[in-house]
Amino acid sequence: MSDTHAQTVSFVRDTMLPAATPPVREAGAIKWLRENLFSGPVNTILTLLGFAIVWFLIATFWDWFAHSVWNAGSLAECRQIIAATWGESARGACWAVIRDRWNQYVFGFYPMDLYWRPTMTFGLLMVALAPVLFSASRTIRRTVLAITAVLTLWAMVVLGAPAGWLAFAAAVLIGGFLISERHVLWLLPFSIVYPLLGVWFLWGGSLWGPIFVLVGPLLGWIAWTLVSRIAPMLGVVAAILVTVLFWLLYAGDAAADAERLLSLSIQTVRSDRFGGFLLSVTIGVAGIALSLPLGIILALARQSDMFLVKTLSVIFIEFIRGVPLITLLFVASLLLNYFLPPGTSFDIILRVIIMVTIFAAAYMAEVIRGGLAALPKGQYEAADALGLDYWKAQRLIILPQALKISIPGIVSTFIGMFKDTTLVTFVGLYDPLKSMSDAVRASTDWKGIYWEPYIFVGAIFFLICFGMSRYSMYLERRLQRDHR
Amino acid sequence: QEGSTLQQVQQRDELNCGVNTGLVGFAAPDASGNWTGFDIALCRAVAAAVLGDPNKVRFVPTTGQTRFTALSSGEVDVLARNSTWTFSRDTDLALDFVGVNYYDGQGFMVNRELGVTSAKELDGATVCIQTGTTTELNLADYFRANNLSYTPVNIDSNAEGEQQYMAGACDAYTTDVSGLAATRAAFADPENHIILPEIISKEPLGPAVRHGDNNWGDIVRWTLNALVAAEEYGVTSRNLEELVRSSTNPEVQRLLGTTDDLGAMLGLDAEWARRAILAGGNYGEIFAANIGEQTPIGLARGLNAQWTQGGLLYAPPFR
Amino acid sequence: METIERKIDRSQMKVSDEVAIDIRGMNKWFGSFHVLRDIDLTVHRGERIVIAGPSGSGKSTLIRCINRLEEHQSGHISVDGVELTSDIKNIDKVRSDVGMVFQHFNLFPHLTVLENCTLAPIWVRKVPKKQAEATAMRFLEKVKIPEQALKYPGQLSGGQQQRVAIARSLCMQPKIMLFDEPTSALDPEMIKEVLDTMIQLAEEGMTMICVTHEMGFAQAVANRVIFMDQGQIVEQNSPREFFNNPRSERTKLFLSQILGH
Amino acid sequence: METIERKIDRSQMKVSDEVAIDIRGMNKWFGSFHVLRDIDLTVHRGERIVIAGPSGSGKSTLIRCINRLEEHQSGHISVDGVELTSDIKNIDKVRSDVGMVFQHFNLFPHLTVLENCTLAPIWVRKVPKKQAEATAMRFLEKVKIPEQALKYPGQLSGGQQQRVAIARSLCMQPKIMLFDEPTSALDPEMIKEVLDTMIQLAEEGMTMICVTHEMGFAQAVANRVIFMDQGQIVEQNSPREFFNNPRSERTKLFLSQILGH
Amino acid sequence: MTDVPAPASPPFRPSMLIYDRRYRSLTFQVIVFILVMAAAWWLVDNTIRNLALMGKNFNFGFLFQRAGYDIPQTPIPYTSDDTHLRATVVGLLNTLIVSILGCISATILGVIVGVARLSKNWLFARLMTVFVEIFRNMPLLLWILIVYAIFTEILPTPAAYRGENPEWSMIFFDHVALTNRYTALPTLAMTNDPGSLDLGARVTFNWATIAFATVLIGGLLARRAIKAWAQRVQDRTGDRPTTWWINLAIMTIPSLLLIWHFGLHLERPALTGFNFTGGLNVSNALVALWLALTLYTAAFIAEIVRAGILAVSRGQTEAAFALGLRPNRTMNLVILPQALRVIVPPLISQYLNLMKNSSLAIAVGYMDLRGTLGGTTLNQTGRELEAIVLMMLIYLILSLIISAGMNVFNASVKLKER
Ligand SMILES: Nc1ncnc2c1ncn2[C@@H]1O[C@H](COP(=O)(O)OP(=O)(O)OP(=O)(O)O)[C@@H](O)[C@H]1O
Ligand SMILES: Nc1ncnc2c1ncn2[C@@H]1O[C@H](COP(=O)(O)OP(=O)(O)OP(=O)(O)O)[C@@H](O)[C@H]1O
Ligand SMILES: [Mg+2]
Ligand SMILES: [Mg+2]
Repeated sequence: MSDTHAQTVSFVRDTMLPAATPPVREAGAIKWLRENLFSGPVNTILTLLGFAIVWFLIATFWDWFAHSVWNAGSLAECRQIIAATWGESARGACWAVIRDRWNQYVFGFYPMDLYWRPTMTFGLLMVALAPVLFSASRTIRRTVLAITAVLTLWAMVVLGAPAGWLAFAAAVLIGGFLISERHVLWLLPFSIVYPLLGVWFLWGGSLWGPIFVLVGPLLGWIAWTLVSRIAPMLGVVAAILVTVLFWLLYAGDAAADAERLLSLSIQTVRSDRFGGFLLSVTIGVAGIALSLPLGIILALARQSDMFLVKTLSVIFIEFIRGVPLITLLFVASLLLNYFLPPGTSFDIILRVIIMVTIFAAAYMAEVIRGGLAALPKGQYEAADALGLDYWKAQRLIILPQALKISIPGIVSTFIGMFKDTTLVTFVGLYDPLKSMSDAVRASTDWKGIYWEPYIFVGAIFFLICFGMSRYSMYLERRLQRDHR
Repeated sequence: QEGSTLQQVQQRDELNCGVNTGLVGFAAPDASGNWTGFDIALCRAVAAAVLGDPNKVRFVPTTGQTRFTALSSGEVDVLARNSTWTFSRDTDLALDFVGVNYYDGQGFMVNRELGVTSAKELDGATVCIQTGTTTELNLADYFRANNLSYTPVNIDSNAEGEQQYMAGACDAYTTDVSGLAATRAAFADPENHIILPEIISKEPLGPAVRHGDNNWGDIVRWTLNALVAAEEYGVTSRNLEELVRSSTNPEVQRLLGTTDDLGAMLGLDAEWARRAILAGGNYGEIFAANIGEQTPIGLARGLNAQWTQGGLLYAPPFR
Repeated sequence: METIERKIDRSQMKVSDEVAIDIRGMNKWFGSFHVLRDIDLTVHRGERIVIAGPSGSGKSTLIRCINRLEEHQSGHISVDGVELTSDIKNIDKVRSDVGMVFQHFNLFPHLTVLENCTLAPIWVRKVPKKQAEATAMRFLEKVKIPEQALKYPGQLSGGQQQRVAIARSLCMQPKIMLFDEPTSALDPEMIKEVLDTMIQLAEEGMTMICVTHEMGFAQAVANRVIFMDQGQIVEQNSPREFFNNPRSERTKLFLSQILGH
Repeated sequence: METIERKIDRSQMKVSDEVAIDIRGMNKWFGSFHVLRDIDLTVHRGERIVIAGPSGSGKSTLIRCINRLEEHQSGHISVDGVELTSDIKNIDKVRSDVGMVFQHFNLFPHLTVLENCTLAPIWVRKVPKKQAEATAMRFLEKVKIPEQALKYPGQLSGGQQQRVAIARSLCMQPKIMLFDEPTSALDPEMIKEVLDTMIQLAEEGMTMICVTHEMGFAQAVANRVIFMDQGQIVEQNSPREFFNNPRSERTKLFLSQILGH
Repeated sequence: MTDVPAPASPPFRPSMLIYDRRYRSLTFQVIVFILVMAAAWWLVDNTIRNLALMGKNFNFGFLFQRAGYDIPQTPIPYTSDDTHLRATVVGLLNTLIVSILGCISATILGVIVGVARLSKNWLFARLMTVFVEIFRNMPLLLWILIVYAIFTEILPTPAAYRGENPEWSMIFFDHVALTNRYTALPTLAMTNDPGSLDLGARVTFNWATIAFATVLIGGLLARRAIKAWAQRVQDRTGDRPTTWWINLAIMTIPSLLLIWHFGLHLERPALTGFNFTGGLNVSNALVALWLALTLYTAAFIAEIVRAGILAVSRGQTEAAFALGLRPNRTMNLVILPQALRVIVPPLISQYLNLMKNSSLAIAVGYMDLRGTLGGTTLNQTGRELEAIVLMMLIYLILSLIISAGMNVFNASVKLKER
């Protein structure tokens, strides 16, 4: 027994060993298979089960898919073709219905000669989104904008857009592309006016309406700058008040007067012409755009230390989250008219958008609240110590960070909301999933067609929702990396 | 509330008409969104009478749930959505049914293979039924009264009902006979389905307006009556111009506004009925064009023939 | 310690007679817990005060009261002649005169170093952006990290971050600087660079109140050391007296613990 | 450093000739990355070995191989005469003989301190609960926190948590203890209390392998210091020799960095 | 050193309403309050005026009128002669039935899928990922419609079971028939019927049911006692006695005795006339809705479970392994208790979603609360204001109950921290 054992093992390495390659017991593929599929009895069973499932799915659906018919005028014709080509008892998919009713699925009952308008609106949406969504990566932005520009212009030409509008769209798309190459944030003003432009393009009518809607917040901003010298919080109240009052009392008449002076109108398309994916996307995009700011306000209110404000927002949020969306849609279609002054009745799509917005905003508020709560208290204190007031601190310090943290939650709320736009079928709107498919099936040609419309609509929803969720994951990773 | 419904409609220069979301023959949009059908024609006639243009109509698709609210809240000016005129709807729901444009009754459709020839043989059957309609109540009453049992399969739209029925998920499909006929007409094998002889209810379908604005009610009522009377007097959209010039029948003259300005009593001009008839023809023409025997729907006039032909259509005198 | 002592040019560090901060009979409660008891403290312009004391003794709370991150419930605090009440104008005035550096830096992670420094001048003082950036660069140079201006805080080491935090405060051109244990979240290698920056500030005559356990810094720079315990000022003295000749028992105990290992 | 040196009673710390751990020609890869290269190491009962080396040199991986938290791909490891293969019985045997303390404590947050300590004895050694609790209390007393027994880990300071982690390992009555940077996640004030506990263990003759950067501890307690770099043992020696007379260039470089400031 | 809190406030000046932090927040709240009150008053006033204009009133009397319609699935006795109130209760019970069934099955499926996604088996993990992504990214309504369509289109009509050589035959030893209308299940029948307990309002419970429930609960209590006993033995000796066979006996033997006593046997459904009778016909509307809700919600739950397990840091497993705990014990003693804390709150909000989503029952004609009160009743009586308000209230109360449950759970498992 000794304490000097160490001396006996004293050791110095003179030459460093080089790295060696790991021992290869089996060939690469077999090793992979063994490790990932057959690493034990349970795993082997699972693998076999998995193969069985895959095989079952393929066996069941393969010939149905393989025997697809793309070109036919009716279901009967489809069946004839299938019987003629693959034999009497063959089953096959009749995608011809999508081809035949493509326009209806995409544009609903929108006037055919104006199809270019929604197309253009959607194309410009990408430009408006560029500074908000694609600001993270130049490559992505470049790809998205370039593809959008080409596709939109091509589609507009095909759909017979007038030359003037074609030039306009080309100018915006190409201009947007060039500007975004230089400084993407310069597109922000376009993003801000886009909602109103979009409304005008889709519904048509006089441009003065949107212009005067825009004047409201402008006046509100003036009121805010004036009043917030006294107290910022009152400034906000004043701004909202001025804006709302202007909208309620003056905007309509002013727009009508202006229209009389100088007509800036394009053909009006009424809400009942909206349907299919145009309807879903319109409700979805509007709901998304409106629910985010509302959600932020609700979240801030819920975080506020003012008891009344907090209580009100808690009640509101919990109430909305406690009832199914479908009941809110019922409120929109059945009850809203009770709550408004007698004789007012406004567009059902608008009512639905309001309800969907409120619904999404309540969820959004909770998501953002999570983001706010995740911020260390030090951020608030540092902002305070630098002399920033509440609103500036929120705007410059807190919200940018909280929103970034909340991106996954926000996007999944969006996805949920977009999926929920299919529920408008229950208030008589022509959503692509049920109402539109029912309408297609009601015609003699396509009576009895069942799976194809569902699969088609489902696939489109999947593409959009899956794309959104993947993009948000990408964005999240990117933002995490960015500031490290 | 500013002004009467008539004023509002004229100011808007458009008639809001509540219709079915899709029932071929009565009201359905085609692939490009143009509405056609028996109920649609009535809306167009009213629009023509009031606004001078049968195309100044906005069709508001309403579901079974939303139809009456849409009317009472003012979202639509007139509801022409094959709705049954019942006591409680007329009174409790504060609606005014201004007439009947189609006398219907509830019936059953079954597959010929079942070998059923009478509704009395349906004991224990599964019956498909659209939720939220009077048919639901009639069905319950009928089976109770006859001491039969049944299982309802509630469905949400006509298209869904057809699907269920065709797949055999229900033995019988019940709705108004007109609807059954329309549905059957669209089948690939109509001959394999029979509509049972029992008509278990009276279903007078007609346009409704809000309680309280009697003048507007009159306009819709008399537009409908004008269409019916026009058929009775042989006024069609084709011979109308000629009759205006040449007709000596005082009733026709009053109807067409060549004598006695009846239109003024409604707050309209003298030619209102002419325009209404020109919009889609008289009642008979509308019937024939949308649901008559020449159409895929293939309904016989039956109860909906003129009283002179043994039917129930009977327009009060224009005087 | 020697190194610090040597470098400092005490001649520059004049204390004027003007009162910068005046605290009188100030009390503060958290709920029913009495954190600060009857605090009386006068700080003159140019003074460098170090506050020490065991954990939980109320040091942080005291300096956070000075720029109203915490509200006191009785007594008076006036900063540069402005009395701190709940009047927003006064609070704003005081806050733009008083800079604060936190233990955990509290930089804004979503802004670059430069943006961190220019944010408050631009939005609070309404300085034009160009000018704010020029000032910020000047102070970043002073804290010796101008080359990091375009990086994000997350990309810097702790010491660099704390120096940015100091620069950020300085950009508001404060008359008084508060430090709340600015070095205690730092790895040992980085403490020195931050202390150096603070010493430089002291040399330029900035009025400073600093909560710290860096006794070397206190000995070298402070012209007064305040010892707090249980919410009260137990002892205050010149650093030399304080360290060599502590009078209260509690101070002695504290010093033995701090300097013990 | 002096304090530590003084306290230790080296006479107690005997090294026997029995071999506790024997590692021969051991290699390990992560995918195609060669982390451990040809490791040969024999540890005798009662030895206290400190492993040092730059980050990423494979220190953690090495000691994790010893209780099979990582699998080695070639060579042999035997612990207390039991060869580590993928045989579960052997692994169980080794794991219940070898205690391990992690950098981040890895206490079970949903169990009280006492439950943390009794969990493994009850479920692995099948010790009656009473007895397990008695043992646990003995070890908690040894690490000087018997009064915290009923608290949850989240309620303790880092140093206390690490001492609980040590007690938890000891409750399994291990013959060998592995430590993976037990103090590097701790605040400076708490390092000492954990080191004290470890010294106490060493004095009682526990066989220990400890990855640490606390060179004071190494000098005071270890009877062998092993320096690793790039997955290899570069130098091993008695602490005195190692610190005063490092022979390899890499060791010198490393020591100069570590002791530099 | 006094401890007297005596904060005196400075004298009040009107300008403080805006400049003073304390009063300013008061001012703001008063403004908000006035605005909210004004808005509320505006809404109520509009409603009153609208009601007057339409000649309606706000009155729940309609609930006590005759409903007049039939409901396919009635958990409590109901005929078309009953009141709308009873129809509402039937609807509510139907909502609860599909919600509870859905929650149970979605949890089971979700846990399996979530764990399988973490499996080392490449193929299986990928399959589960595909499942999750497909179901999460398409509207629930689509799934309801598709599942329902599969039932109606693929399963046979009851007629297919008719005749000497039927096209389809019943499964489970001729006890269960799958049709495109319903699944015909056998019912339990008794030779010694002990009669029923009448709870009033025509709600009855068979004594046999009560007996079985008692035995079941007793069995569960006994199991707990045995578990506690096993724990005590383990505490004392260190060895845990094997208890599964005692448990098995306790859970089965009393039930078997009861079955024997009541002469309980299965009564097979038989095809008479148009349909199967004599059994329990579970309508496809329920099954399809339940299945769609299950699949859709399971996809979300799987993600929650996966995240919950991943949230328990790898260090926990390692520490347990280092202590010599075997993997299954590690799972039970270390991973699961921690993962549950992470999993349960979002899990419960999924339950909430499922309950709310069950209102899509309308798409398949399942008569839930939405279908009765918010559907036919609303439609027949024209009381949309009352019906919708009542319906929302009921949903809200259900939600609040579920979230209250969640809060209780959260409070009970909250990790103690400093
Ligand atoms: N917001 C708060 N609410 C309630 N008690 C608080 C709050 N902030 C601090 N305290 C308590 O007030 C006492 C003084 O806290 P303070 O942070 O001022 O101590 P300190 O001297 O700075 O200690 P340290 O050296 O640990 O930073 C402590 O007991 C603390 O627990
Ligand atoms: N599970 C793993 N998979 C792949 N590489 C790993 C894994 N664990 C560790 N490594 C890599 O193996 C190398 C050695 O890691 P190890 O943790 O043993 O280093 P270390 O000497 O303990 O370093 P430190 O002082 O930072 O703890 C590192 O390069 C590390 O990135
Ligand atoms: Mg402090
Ligand atoms: Mg390590």
